[in-house]
Order: sequence, then C-alpha cells, then structure tokens
Amino acid sequence: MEILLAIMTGILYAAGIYLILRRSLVKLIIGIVVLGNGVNLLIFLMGGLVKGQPPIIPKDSHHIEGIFADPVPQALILTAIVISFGLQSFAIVLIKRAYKVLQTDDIDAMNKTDDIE
Amino acid sequence: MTDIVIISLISIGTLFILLAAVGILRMPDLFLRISVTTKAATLGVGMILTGMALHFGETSITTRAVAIILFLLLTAPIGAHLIGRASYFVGVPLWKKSLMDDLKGKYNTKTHELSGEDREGLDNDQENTENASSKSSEH
Amino acid sequence: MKSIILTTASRTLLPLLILFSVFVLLRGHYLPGGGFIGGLIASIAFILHAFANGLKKSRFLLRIHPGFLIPTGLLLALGSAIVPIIFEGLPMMTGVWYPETLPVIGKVGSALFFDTGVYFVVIGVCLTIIFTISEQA
Amino acid sequence: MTIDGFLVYIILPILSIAILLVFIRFLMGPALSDRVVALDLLITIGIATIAVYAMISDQSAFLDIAMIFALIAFLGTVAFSYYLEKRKKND
Amino acid sequence: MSTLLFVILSSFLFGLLLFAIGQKSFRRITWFASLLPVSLFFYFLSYLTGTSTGEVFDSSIEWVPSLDINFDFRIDGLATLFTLLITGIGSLVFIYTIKYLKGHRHLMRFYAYLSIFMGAMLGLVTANNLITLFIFWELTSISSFFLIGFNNTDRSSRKSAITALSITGLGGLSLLAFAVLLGTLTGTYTISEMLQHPAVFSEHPYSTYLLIFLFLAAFTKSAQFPFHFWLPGAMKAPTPVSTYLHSATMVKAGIYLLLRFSPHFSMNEYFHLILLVFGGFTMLYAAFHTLFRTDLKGILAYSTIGALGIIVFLLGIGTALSITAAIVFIIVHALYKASLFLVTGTIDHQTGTRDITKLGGLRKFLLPLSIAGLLAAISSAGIPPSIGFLGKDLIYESTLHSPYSSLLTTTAVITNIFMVFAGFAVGWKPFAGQVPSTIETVKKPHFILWLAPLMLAVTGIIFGIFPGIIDHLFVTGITDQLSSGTAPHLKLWHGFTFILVLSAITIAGGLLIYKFWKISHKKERAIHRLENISPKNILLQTANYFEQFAYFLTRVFQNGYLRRYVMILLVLLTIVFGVHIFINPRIFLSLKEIRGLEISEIVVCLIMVLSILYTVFTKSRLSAIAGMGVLGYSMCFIFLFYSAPDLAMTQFSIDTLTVILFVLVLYRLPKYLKLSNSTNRIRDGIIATSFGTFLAFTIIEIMNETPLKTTTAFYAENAYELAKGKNIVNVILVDFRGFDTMIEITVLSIAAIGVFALLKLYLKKHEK
Amino acid sequence: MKVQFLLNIMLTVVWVFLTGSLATINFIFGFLLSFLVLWVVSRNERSQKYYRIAPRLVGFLFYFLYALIKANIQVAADVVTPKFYMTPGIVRYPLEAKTNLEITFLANVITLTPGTLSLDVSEDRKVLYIHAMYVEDKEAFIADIKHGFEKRILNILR
Amino acid sequence: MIENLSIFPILGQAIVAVILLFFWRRPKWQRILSIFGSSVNLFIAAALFYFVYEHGTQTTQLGNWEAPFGITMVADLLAVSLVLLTNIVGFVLSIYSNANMVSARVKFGYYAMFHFLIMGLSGAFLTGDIFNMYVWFEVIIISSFVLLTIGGRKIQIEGAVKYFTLNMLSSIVFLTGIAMLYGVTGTLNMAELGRVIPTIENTGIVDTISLIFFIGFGVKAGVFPLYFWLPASYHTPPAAVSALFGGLLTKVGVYAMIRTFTLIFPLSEMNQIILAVIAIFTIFFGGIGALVQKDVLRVFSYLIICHIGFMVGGLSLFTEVALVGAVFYMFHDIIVKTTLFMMGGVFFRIFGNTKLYNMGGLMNNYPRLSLLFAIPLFALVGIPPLSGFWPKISLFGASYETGNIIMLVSFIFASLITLIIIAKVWNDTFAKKELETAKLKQLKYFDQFDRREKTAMILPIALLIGVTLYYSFFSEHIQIVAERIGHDLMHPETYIKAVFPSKN
Ligand code: NA
Ligand code: NA
Repeated sequence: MEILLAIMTGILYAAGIYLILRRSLVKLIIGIVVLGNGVNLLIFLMGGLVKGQPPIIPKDSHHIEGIFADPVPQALILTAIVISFGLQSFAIVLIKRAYKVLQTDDIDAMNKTDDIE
Repeated sequence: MTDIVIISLISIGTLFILLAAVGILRMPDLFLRISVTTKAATLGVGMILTGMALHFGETSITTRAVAIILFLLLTAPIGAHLIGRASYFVGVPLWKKSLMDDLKGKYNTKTHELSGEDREGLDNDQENTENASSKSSEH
Repeated sequence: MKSIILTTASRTLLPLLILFSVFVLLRGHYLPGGGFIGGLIASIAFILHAFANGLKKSRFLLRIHPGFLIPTGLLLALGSAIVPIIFEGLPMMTGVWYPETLPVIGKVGSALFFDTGVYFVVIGVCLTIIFTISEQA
Repeated sequence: MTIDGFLVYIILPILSIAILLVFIRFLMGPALSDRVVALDLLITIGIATIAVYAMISDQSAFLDIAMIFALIAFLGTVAFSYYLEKRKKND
Repeated sequence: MSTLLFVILSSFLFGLLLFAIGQKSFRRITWFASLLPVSLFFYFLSYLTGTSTGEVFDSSIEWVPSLDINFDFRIDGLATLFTLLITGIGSLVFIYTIKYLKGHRHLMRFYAYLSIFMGAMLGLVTANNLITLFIFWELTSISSFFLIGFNNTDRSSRKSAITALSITGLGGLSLLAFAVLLGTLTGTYTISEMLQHPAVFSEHPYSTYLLIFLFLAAFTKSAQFPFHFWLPGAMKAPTPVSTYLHSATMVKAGIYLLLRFSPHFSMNEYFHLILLVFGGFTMLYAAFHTLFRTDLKGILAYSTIGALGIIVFLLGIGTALSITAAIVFIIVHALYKASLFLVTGTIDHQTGTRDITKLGGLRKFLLPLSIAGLLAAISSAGIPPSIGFLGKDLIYESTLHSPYSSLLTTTAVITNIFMVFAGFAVGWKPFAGQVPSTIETVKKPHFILWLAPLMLAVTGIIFGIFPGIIDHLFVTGITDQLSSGTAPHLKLWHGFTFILVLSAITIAGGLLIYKFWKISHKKERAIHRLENISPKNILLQTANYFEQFAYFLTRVFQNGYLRRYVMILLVLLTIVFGVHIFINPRIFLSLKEIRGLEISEIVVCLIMVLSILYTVFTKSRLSAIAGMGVLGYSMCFIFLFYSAPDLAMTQFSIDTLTVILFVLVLYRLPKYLKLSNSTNRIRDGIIATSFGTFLAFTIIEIMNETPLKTTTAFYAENAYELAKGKNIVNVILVDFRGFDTMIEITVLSIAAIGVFALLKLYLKKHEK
Repeated sequence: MKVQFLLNIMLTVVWVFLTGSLATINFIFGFLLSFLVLWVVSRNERSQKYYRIAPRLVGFLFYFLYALIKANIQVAADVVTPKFYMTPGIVRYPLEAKTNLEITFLANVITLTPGTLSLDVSEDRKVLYIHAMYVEDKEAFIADIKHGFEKRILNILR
Repeated sequence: MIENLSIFPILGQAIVAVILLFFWRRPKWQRILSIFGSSVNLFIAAALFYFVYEHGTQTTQLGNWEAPFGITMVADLLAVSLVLLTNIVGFVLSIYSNANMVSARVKFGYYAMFHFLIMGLSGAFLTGDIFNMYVWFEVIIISSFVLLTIGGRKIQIEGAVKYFTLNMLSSIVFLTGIAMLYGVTGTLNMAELGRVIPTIENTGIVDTISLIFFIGFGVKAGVFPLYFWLPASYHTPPAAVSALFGGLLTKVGVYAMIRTFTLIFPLSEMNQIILAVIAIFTIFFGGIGALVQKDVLRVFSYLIICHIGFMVGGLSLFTEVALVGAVFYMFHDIIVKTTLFMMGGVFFRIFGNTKLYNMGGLMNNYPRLSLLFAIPLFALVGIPPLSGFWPKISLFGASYETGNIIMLVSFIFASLITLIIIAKVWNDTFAKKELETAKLKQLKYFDQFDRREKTAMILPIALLIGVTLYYSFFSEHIQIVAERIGHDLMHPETYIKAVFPSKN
C-alpha cells in the first residue's frame, strides 16, 4: 500500500502540475488544490502508515503503547490544509475579480505586466 | 445470537446499498436515479449503523449511531428534493416512457415561481429547455 | 433558492449543527475534533441558513458582522497564549490548567480557550468569505 | 467466521463495488445533476464504510467522521442546486 | 581629529554647506569660496620644506578597524606635488570661475561640486590606505559626472557624463578589486606597508590579476587607449572644469596611482612592458588626432590624452631618469595645459565660439590673453627657456637610455612634433593673423579672465629659467622615493648634444606643420569617417548591441506568460528529482513490511486516479470541481484507513467548503475553452508525468529511512500527563505546536479580510 | 414560548445522545447549551403547537418503516430484474397540509420512501409536485398518500 | 521575561494588528494606532537587538516544551538584526502610508495587513522550527497578496495572479521539502536537524532535499530563473506597499537560504557550484533587465534581482568573510530598496507616472529633494563611502579567498551595470529638462499636498536615508555585527547550543 500511495502522490503532483500549466485560471486554481492534496498525502506518507491505530490515548490509559500513527504529520497536514484553504479561497475570489476586471479566464491574455514600454 | 442479528442487519443493509448503486447506474433518468438511491442508501446505512451499535453495545456509540441516522433522515430528502427540483428546472429530461409531467409549464422561468394551478398546455417555454442536450446544462 | 422545504428544514438544522459544532469543539482534546472542525461546522450551519433563507436573514440572525468574530477570536487565542507570560512569567503558550476536572467539559485550561478562539476565528473567516461572495454573486 | 472476518472479506468488498458502481455513474453523468446525485450517494456509502471500518479496527473515534459526513455532505448538493438555478436565472 | 583629515573633510563640508546655503545667498559670497583652495594651497605649501628632504608626515584616524580601513594619510614628496597642483590650479580655477560663470543659475551647485571634487582629489593623493584612496577615487568620478553633466538640460552633456562615468566606473571597480586583492594577499590596506610584501607583486599567481585591475583602473582614469574617448566627450563641461579635472588633476589620478605603485611593481617585468606599449600607442594616437580637430577644446583634449600617454610611456621605461622626466612633465603639462584651457575659456567667453577656423587676430582685442597663450604654447612646444624645454629634454634622455632606444625615441619625437603643433594651434593661432569677418569686435574681458592663464604660463617660464626650484622641491625627493636609482639634476642647458638636435627637429617639425597644415572641418569630417573603427564607436556599438541583446533576452524570459514562468520552475524541480533518481538509484525497495492490499484501499486509489483524470480532462468547469470534490473525499478515506480521523474530518469539511466556494464564484464565468494546442498538451504531459514518476521514486526511497522519532515518542508519553489531552493530534495543535495554529488562524483571518477587501473595494480614480 | 421550550428539550436530548453521557450534569449542561443555541438562532420564529406528539410519533414511525421496506422491495425488484416495469411520471398532488412544517415533513417523508420524490411546492403552498415510479393510476396514487402519510403527519403536527 | 524575549516582536505586531481590526471603519484612528504601534515595536526590536548583542542568542521554548518537542524561537544576532531592520522599515512606512494610502484602502484593512506582514517577516526570521517557518511564509504570502490586490486595478490583478501562482508553488515546493526532511529525520526543529542531518547515511537524498529547499526559497528570494513574478508585480501596488515588498520580501528568501544552508545543510561543494552559477545568472539577468526598463519602478524591481545575486553569491562562496559580505549587503539592501520605492511614490506624485521618459527636471525644481534622493541612489550603486560599498570589500575578498574570479567579475558587472543604470535614472529623472506634461487631474499632485502630507512623505525617506548614512559613516558598527553573524553562521554549534542548553 505504501508503494501504491507513493504512486498516488506522484499522480496527484503530476495532475496538479498539468492543470497549472493550462491556460484557464480556473484550472490553475484547481491544479493548486490538487497539488495541495498531493503535498498532504506526501506529508502523511512521510510519517509512516499505520492502520487502525489513531494517535488517541485509550480511555483508561495515560499513554499510548505499541504501534500508533505518527501524530506529528497529521498535525502538520491539518495546519497545511487550513492554510491552503485560506489561500485558495482568496485565489478563487481573485478569479472572480480578475474576470470582472479583465473579462477573461485565459491566463495568456494576462501578459501586460511585463511589457517594456 | 446477537452476532447473527448483527450480521443479518449489516448484510441486508449492505445489499440495500448495493441495490442503490445498481439502481443509480441502471435507472434511465435522473429523477428515477434520485428516487432509487436516496432511500435505499439511507435504509442501508441505517441498518449497518444499527448493526454496529449492537456490535459495540456501548451507550455512547449507540447514541452516535442514532444521531447519524437522524441526521441522514433529515438531510437526505432535502438534498434529493433540491437537486431534483433544480434539475427539472434546468431541463434535465424525463425518461421517454414517463406517463405524465404535471409540472410542465408551471415554472415562471424569470422569477422561478411555481404555480399551483392545474391548467395544462398554457404558454410554456419549458419546451425548449427540455430538448436541450444534457451536456449544455453542465456549463 | 426559494424552497419551503429547505427553508423549514434549515430552521431545525441550524441549531442542531451549532450544537454539534460546540460538541466537536469541546471534545477535541480527547477525541477527534477541536476548534477548527467545530468552527467549520458552525459556519456550515449558517451557510446553509443563508442558502435557504437568503443572506439578509442570516445576517440578521447573526446580530454582528461576521468580520467582527475574527479579531474577537484572535484576541481570545492570543490572550490565552499570553496569559502565562503575564501571570506566571512562563514562556508564551504554556498550558495553564484549572486543577479540578469539570463535568462534561473535562479539564479546563488555556488550551480550551485557545481552541475556542480558533473556533470563533474559523466561523468569522468562513462566514465573511462566503457572505461576501454571495453578496457579489 | 468472526464478525471481523465477515466484515473484511464480504461487506467491505461489496461496499467497495457499490462505490465503484456509483462512481461510474459519476463519470458518465451525463448531466451535472447526475454527478451531484452520485456524489451524494458516494458519501452516504462512505458513511457505511466508516461504520464498518470502525467495527473492524475497533475504533469508535471513526464514528465522528461519519457524523460529520452525515451532517454536511448534503451541503454540496445544496450548493450545486443553487448553482444550477442561479445559472439558469442568469441565462 | 587630525588636521589633515579636517582639511580634506573641510572641502566636503564646504560643498555640502553650499547646498544648504542655497543659490540666492551664495551669489553674494562667491569670492568667499575661493578662500578655500587658496588657504589649502598655503597649508600644503607648509609641508614642502619637510617633504622636499624626504620627510614623510603620517596621520591616522580609526574608521573601520575591523576591515583595516582607516583615515591613514601620508604626505610625502609625491603627495605634496599633487596637493599643490590641486590646490594651486584649484585656486585659479575657483577665482576664474567667478567671472567666467558670473550670474549662472546654478553657480552655487558648481562650486559645491568643485569643492567636493577638490576634497576628493586631495584625499586621493594623500591617502595611505588603499581603500580610503579608492573611496576618494570614486568620489572624483562622481563629481566629474556631475560637472560634465552640469548643463543638465543638454542631452549631449548628459550622454557624455554617462559615458565618462561608465568608463571611470569600470576603472573604479577594478581599483577596488585591485585593492581588495592586495589586502587579501598582504593582509593590510596600508600602501606603505605593502612594500614589505614584494613577492605578492611579482611572483604570486594572482599578480596577473593585480596588473589587470591596476591597469584597468589607471588607464580608464587617465584616458589611455582604448579608454581615452570619454575625455573628449568630457569637454562638454564648462571650461574651468575641463581645466581642472580633465587636464590638470583628475586624469592624473591614474598616473598618480601608477607612480605610487611603481616601487611595488619594480620587479614585475610586465608592469613596465605594458605601460610602455599602452603609453606609447596612446601618445602617438592622440597626438596625431590633434591635427584633425577644429574645436579648441577638442585639440586640447587630444593633446591631454597624448600628454598622459607620454607620462605612462615614461613610467614604462622605468628608470630613475624616466621617472624624473615623468615628474617634470606632470608639472610642465599641468602648467601649460591649464593655461591653454583657461585661454580657450576666455576666448569662448568673449567671442562665443571655440571653432579654430573662425578665430584669428584676437591679439588686437585680447593682448594680455594672447601673451598667456603664446607663453603656454612655447612651454608646450618645449622651446627654451620654458620648463617645457626641460621636460622634453628629459623625455628624450630617458628614451635614449632605454633598451629599445631608437624605437622609443622615434615615437617620442613624432608625438612631440604633433604636440608642438597642438600647443601653437590653441595658444597662438586664434591670436595670430587677420581678424575674420565674422568677428567685428570683442569686448574686453574682466582682468581675472586673462590674469589666471597668464599667471600659469609665466610660472612655466619662471620654472624653466630656474629649474632648481622644482628640482630641489620635488623632483629629487620623489625620484629617490620611487626608484632605486638617483635623479639627475635639472638644468636648462646641457650643451650641444644629440638631444638638442632632437629638440630642434621636434620644434621645427611642429612649427612646419603649424605653418602648412590647414585645420578644416573637411579634415575633421574625414577623420570622423574613420570613427567606425575607433574604440569609442566599437565600445558604444557594443554597448548598443548589448542593450538590444538585453532587451531581447529580457523579453524572452520575462515574456508576461505565467505558464512559461511556472514551467521553468517545474522543469527545474523535475531535473532535481530526475538527477537524483538517475545518479542515486537507491530506490528499490527494502521496505520492511509491505502490507497486503485490501480491496477497499484499491478501490479508493482507483477512484482517486479516475477522479483525477476526470478533473484533468473534463470539458466542463463544474464537473472538474465535482471531480476535485471526489478526489478530496477519497483523501478522507485514505486518512481514515491510516488512522487519521481528525484529518479525515477536516479534509471533508474543507473540501465541501471549497466546492461551495468554487460553485458560488464560478457560475458567472464563460465557457471553459480548450485553449492549448496539442503540442503544448503533450509537452506539459511529459513534464508532469516525469515529475510525478521521479517524485514517486524519491518518496519510496525516503520511506526506507527509519528516523528516530523522539518527538513523537515524547508526545505519546506526555500528552495526557503534561498536556491533559488524549487526542494527541489536537494536543499538538493547541499545545505542543499551538503556535503554528495561532499563525494559521491569522492566515485565515488575513485571507478573509482580503476576500472582503478584494470584492468590496473599488477605488475611484483620484484615490490611486 | 412552549415551542421554544420543547425545542430546547429536544436539543438537550440530542446533546445527551451526542455526548453519550447520561449524567445529570450533562443534561443540565445540554439544556443550558441548547438554550444558548436557541437564543442564538431564533429570531422571529413563530410559535407552534407541539402537543400530543409522542404516541402518534411512534405510530407514525412504524408506518413509515413499513412503507419504507415495502417500497424498497418493490423498487429492488425493478432494479435487479433486467426489464423495467415502472411507469414513472410527475404528479400534481393537492396539499391538505398548510404550514411550512407540515409540508416539509410530508415532503421529506415522501422523498424518503423509495420510488417517490418530492420535487417542489407551488408558490401558494397548495400543491406538491411528486415524481413517482409507479403512477399508472394517478388518483389511486394521490389517495394512497392522502390517507397514508399526510393524514398521520397532520395528526401529529396539528 | 527573558524566556519570552524573542517572541515579543511578533507579539507586538500581532496585538497592533488585532487592535487595528477592531477599528475597522476608522481610518484616522488606524493611522494613529499604526504609527504608535510601530514605534513601540521598533523600541521592542531595538531592545531585543541590544539584549542579544550583549548577551548572545536568546531562545523561547513556546509552551514551555523543551526543544525539540515544542516550537522554539531563536533570536540570534542575524535574526534580531533583520527584525530590527524590519521594524525600522515598518515604522517609516507606517508614517509614509499616511500620505500614500487613501482612506478607502485603510477601511479595508490596509494597516492590519501591513502589521500582519511585518509580523510574518519577524516570525520567519525568529523561528527555529522549519515547519513554523513555512507557516510564517504563508502569513507573508497571504498578507502581501492582499496588500498587492487591495483595490485592484487591471494591472494589479494581472501582477497578483503571477505573484500568487509562483509564490504558492514555492510554498508547495517548500512544504514538499519539509515533508521529505521529516521523512528522513523525524524532526522539525532546525537545530536538531542540524545535528541529525550529518548522521544520515543516504547523503544523496539529503542533497536532493536541500536543492528542493533551494528552489522553494529561490522563488521567494527572486533568483534566476525563478524571479519572474517579481518584476511582474512589484510595480503595481501603491508605493508604500511596493516599498515594503521591495525592501523586505525577497530578503526573507535569502535569509531562509542562509539559515538552511549554514545550519541544516552546510553547503556541499556541488551545491556551492549550483548556488554560484545561479547567483551569477541572477546578477546578469537582473542587470540586463534593469538596463532595458523604461519605468523607474521596474528598474528598481530588476535591480532587486540583480542585487540578490550579491547575497546568494556571497552565500555560495561559503566562507566567513563571504557571509559577512552577504549579510552586510542584505542589511544595506533592505534599507536602500525601501527608500527607492518610497521615492518612486514621490515621483508618482510629482510626475503622475513613473516612466523615465515622462519625468525630468527634479534637480532644477526640487534641488534639496534631489540632493536627498541622490544619497540612496548612490548608496545603491555602492559609491563609497555609502552603504552599498562596504559589503563589497568582504565579497570581493571572499571571491579571492576561494579563488572564484568569475564570481568577482560578476560582482563587478553588477556594480557597473547598477552604476550605469542609476546614472541613467538620474539623468532622466533629475537632470533632464522638465517635460510639459499635463498634470494629472485625477491625482493629487505633490505640490497640492499640505504640510502634514508632505512631511509624511518626505520624513520617512529622510529617516531611512539617515540610516543609510549611519551605515556609511559608522560602517564599523555594522561590520562588527556582520562579522559576528558570519562567525555564528559558520559555527552553527552556537545556535544549536542555544536551543539545547541542557544537552552538550
Ligand atoms: Na495544554
Ligand atoms: Na421516494
């Protein structure tokens, strides 16, 4: 399963990258969301996979014994998810504003910033 | 004894879910799919949850199972209603073998107001949208 | 969306979801959950209400501008982080706990206030975003 | 056969197949509404899966996930319906 | 604070003070400004008694001791000579300018620049710390920039200023490179102490760099071929500036540097050889060019370059004799050239033109000035009894006593012939002959405008008649200091020698050319046609091409297309991973436990893959979002299967919210067009796939690592006991790493406020 | 006021369910919390009658379960057999139910039983449009609901 | 109190920002509060700097969890110096914003964003935890993103899209690196990483991860070929924002590079070469980009890139002297670039635009202002003894020390091209004759400003110029600080020891 998930991570990154390279602003943002999922999965994998043993101290115990899932990557992912959400929502709104101002969703039409005049 | 009850509850529940899955795949139009799935799945999930509650036999889990079932009973029909209504509205077509469509022409397309009058064959611009390909409704 | 069914149901769902969100908030320290998810659920409750009843009514229901919840939550979280500095001279964010275990809630300490701050911030943020977008939409 | 074995080797596979079937509908569409309905059903089956998985791993904590699924899953449906109607109005 | 530092800083402070005073008040105290150089002249004069006997005066004030950069000053013979030139000619220029630029709108600014320049120049020649020297060196370039561009509304002035600054700037940086290299190699920046590391200058592998940087610095500043061309351009500056900076002082800074370091490099054979080659070529080239200029200042510019070439050439010979000759020639040149420039300035001021073809017979109107011009011309031609005669004799003497005597002597003679011509062309031609019809009458100049050049010219004659003065005061001491040999004593008359013959040939040749060579615009244009192969044009053309190339390159890279930018980043990453995979094939699995696959996991992964593909390839925007939703929900299940309930919950709620957000925003957007062509899609596909593949391999490789997770163990042990929580993830979030969460909610808040502002704020035009 | 109180009690029960702790203190806490929540969410909610719910509710529940299972089997048969026997259509169902709550309740229950789906309620709240799988006889279909669900629901809610 | 010392600069800004959020709709109050808050924070930062300078590196173990279990904030001399500079910049810009920022923007949270951004910068400098640094980076990105788009005009939105995409990607790259690092080492504490990394057997993967970090930071720092977002966006927002960006944002990337490549992955020879090559290209492309621009703000933007090459180049040489130069250069660049963009704001008010060909006459019409403005321009060029000159001594010296003459030539190229460019700017803006341009009617023109507004515009510039002059004439002070930093960087043991006082 580890290998499968490693490949999944690769696929997520690849898909994200492919989407980011499209010309549509919407695809770009979706691509970033997909990439974000890829990163999360990567962090998750880096903590090692443990089945069915969440890092929660059992009811009558004061600490966990035996194998349990590494809580640190989980905490990191939680933080990362939330942060990405903030950024993504801003980006989504930016699409809206961009469309209002520029009347297009085509990134290639937004090439005026670097003109030398 | 409880095990048998649990297993049968879960098995039947799972079958209902499978039924819903087959149903959504097989049914010829959207409304039929909704009709089939919402309930079968809800029933199936309910049974599985009941089985689970029995399996754990703890109050806290039972209460949570009940809570989930309640939530599902509350939300599932609303979701079904909303998507069904919206789909009808944007012109998702009925199965060609459907017997009747009492709703036809009742929507005011500008205001979305739905009239309750039982008059048929009045001015309707529903005609156009109905025939529009389902693809166009996606964009 | 004008749907009597949704509107009516949302009135039941709203308190239910908010209740649930508090539940998730309070138990976070022991079981899955916490301020963040709690806040999300609470905001989803209001969003649902907004879908069903329109923004105006949701705003009216909220009494205050959701944007106001953001600094409030931040201040709460910040406050719980600063408390150890001010009162005990300990490093920031050191957990300060009330020694007794309270019923239902369990241990009460700065972490809980911190999580509550998170809860408010998340509600404020989600509602600000969604309401602003819906208004423009 | 223990309940666990029964769950792992019979119930979970059936649920997985169900999920796949529904997912095929999701991919097929044809209308956006079909996908939304499929999505909704996917989540519902997901709840069942979670319940089964909670039994297998003996972790009642997983039930909380199911609870959240049950409560907010349909919000997506609400949003898509909202979208469909709004779009129509703006056309 | 040492007096010396104060003296040098006083010029700067004075310059800045002028800015503070402002133009209006300054007009009333113009005379006062000249007090500065005059008093400084007398101050430095006071050192002369000591330095002429070889005494040195050191003063030092700490500045940046950790870099070994201090205000170390040393006044020795060489420094005194230069300070006196700077302040002496400076005094005359300051005074001359009062009348020359009378009533100018920016007179205050002019004096301010000039004072700053003078301070910089004084600092340069007295500094005993190489970095300090560099600092003053750069300040002279900057003040020169402002003075050349003094007529700031004139386009060509500004252009010349930039050219000059670019060339001298390059030299300045080379000097810095030279200084730092010397500092690194010798461990000190004190110039006099560097002498204790002779090996560094001749044997060290970096000594080549030393030479390159030193020559770049000196040649650019002192206008040696091929960097000479900024100097004629610099003539756009008002004439007092040309007099002061571009003939008498600043351009000598390079010479000064070479002189200063000539003892250090005495063992380096290339040092002399290169100087000889460049100096020789420069003097010939420049002297020849004087024939073709019609602007008086143009002639002067080229003759200055020629003179600088002669000095470099002399340094290249490298004998005690040649150094003496160089020192004398520096004095000679400073006197006559400054005089000629001021003469030119006055002519220009009175007649409004500097075109030699339009001038003549001015002696009728400007008699004292014509005397100054004639005397200066005599000195420049080396006609006895001027000091110029002495200088020329010494040059020939040096060349005759050098290894390649015939070649060098011939070069020197030819150069000097042209120099004779140039001196007379500027100093006498405007005053001789008939008054051309274009000039009716010329107003009498203020006496200062002729007195200043006359004083300089007369000094040249006096020094010629009494060569003992400079011999005693400067030459002997400096030569002793700079070379191992002993300096010859200066005499006006050596008897009838071969050198005298050479002198006669030179003067006669020069006068013949003066007599028969018609300076004309036609010839000037003719030589302009050759400009295409001149260093100036080659360099400017190169600069031009470079700019076009820069433009092209900038447009290619910064083309405004976001996708290209992104692609570059991604390709770079792909390369990093790819190289890693191919160089380090450690991939294949030593995973300790490869768990069996369960059908539910396979189904989740399958759904993930399918939903990804669907998201990527669907043609409907909403469907893409639905696909994205499914993807997120599948992630929940992975989190669920692998013991992360909190993650599953959060992922689910966030995913739902994101979908809602998208849906709310998107329904207004136009159709999702298929914009890229298939080539692009294939290319992007290749990038994406290879990146994903490499990444997957890397991940598998990393999963073989088994780090010691002390932190995780600590959390498991203490989450309940110390942090009172059982859900460790939550305890991490609110306690162990609560600070992250704190910042995270800040990020969220900012995002929300941003959304609010982005959608609600529309500025009116005046609110920009 | 009463409604508020009932709702409050209901929510308290939900809370107890959620937390799974039957301790008195939990009831009190749940009550207070629900009160707070209700205070937050209720503005301009009109009060309604909530009496006599319990017994009829139980009866209704059983009827609902019966209908649910019966209909599910009917639909299941149609789904798993290769041929479709269904005769679907959208039916205009004139409502007896008046209040929002009644209508919503009815509509949801109809949706929850397999084979039927409440599509929409008309603006004047007099008509419910239902999509049904088996409507060979429209009148019989309407009557079935009238005497089945609607009657029972109105019994509970009125 | 000492336990918390290194958190105060962050806390201070956070409190100011949150309070500002409560004064949502009161621009006047916000302006006053912002200036007051900035000055308090400046004082805090100065005090912290002084304390660290006197007593060595300070740490705060947040939550009282001994490292590496919690998050550690480490105030070493490099960090506190940068925090101090950040607060100086923050202080002057909060004054400057008075004239530069219209109330409409203030009502939509300009000042809060501003303080959040400064908080983010301070946090990124102070943190001793690699994931925490990521989070701070996100604060920086999102707040700068908001500042960039607020009140967005067309060009601003376009610039923002580029800014967002590339920076977001860089965060993802950074996070990828962090994940892999955690997978290899199992820790996030930077000091702990510094101890663990040398024990990792698989050095190949460590090198690869270090390059991932380099690419992630490279985008932020604006190195070739990752800088494209910078010139595309920096010229678009109002001057106060540009100034904040121009002075500080790229420096965080450079700081992160310096920190990771000294503490976590001391530069391997291969990486040294890669960094050196990148630095050289950065210098070249930044230089030529600036050369061809026709808008003064874009010129400055490209010069930022060009000069980043000095810092990255210094890092690549990887000797103590080189790091001293790089750090000194960074200190100089922060102040000067901020000043330049603030000047850009003044130009905009005077000329109505910032195109070189549309400006002129500044020297004749505003002679004293010109004299003032000449200082930062020449400091940028590195005209001695102004601030840009001093670090070059160390950088040149380090090039010799390592025998890297190509790097030396690049430094010379950078200096020369800067000189030429600034001379051009001077000629076009200051020296050239004033053009007869119609004064923009929709713009409040500089001369129409009242005294208060003029002061608000010029005083902060003058203050920063004062700092520049301090650098220039008291460079010994800066040099001593830089040397201590250079020593600390090349001897990370001190850092590690400060984080783990009990061990060792
Ligand atoms: Na705690
Ligand atoms: Na039904």
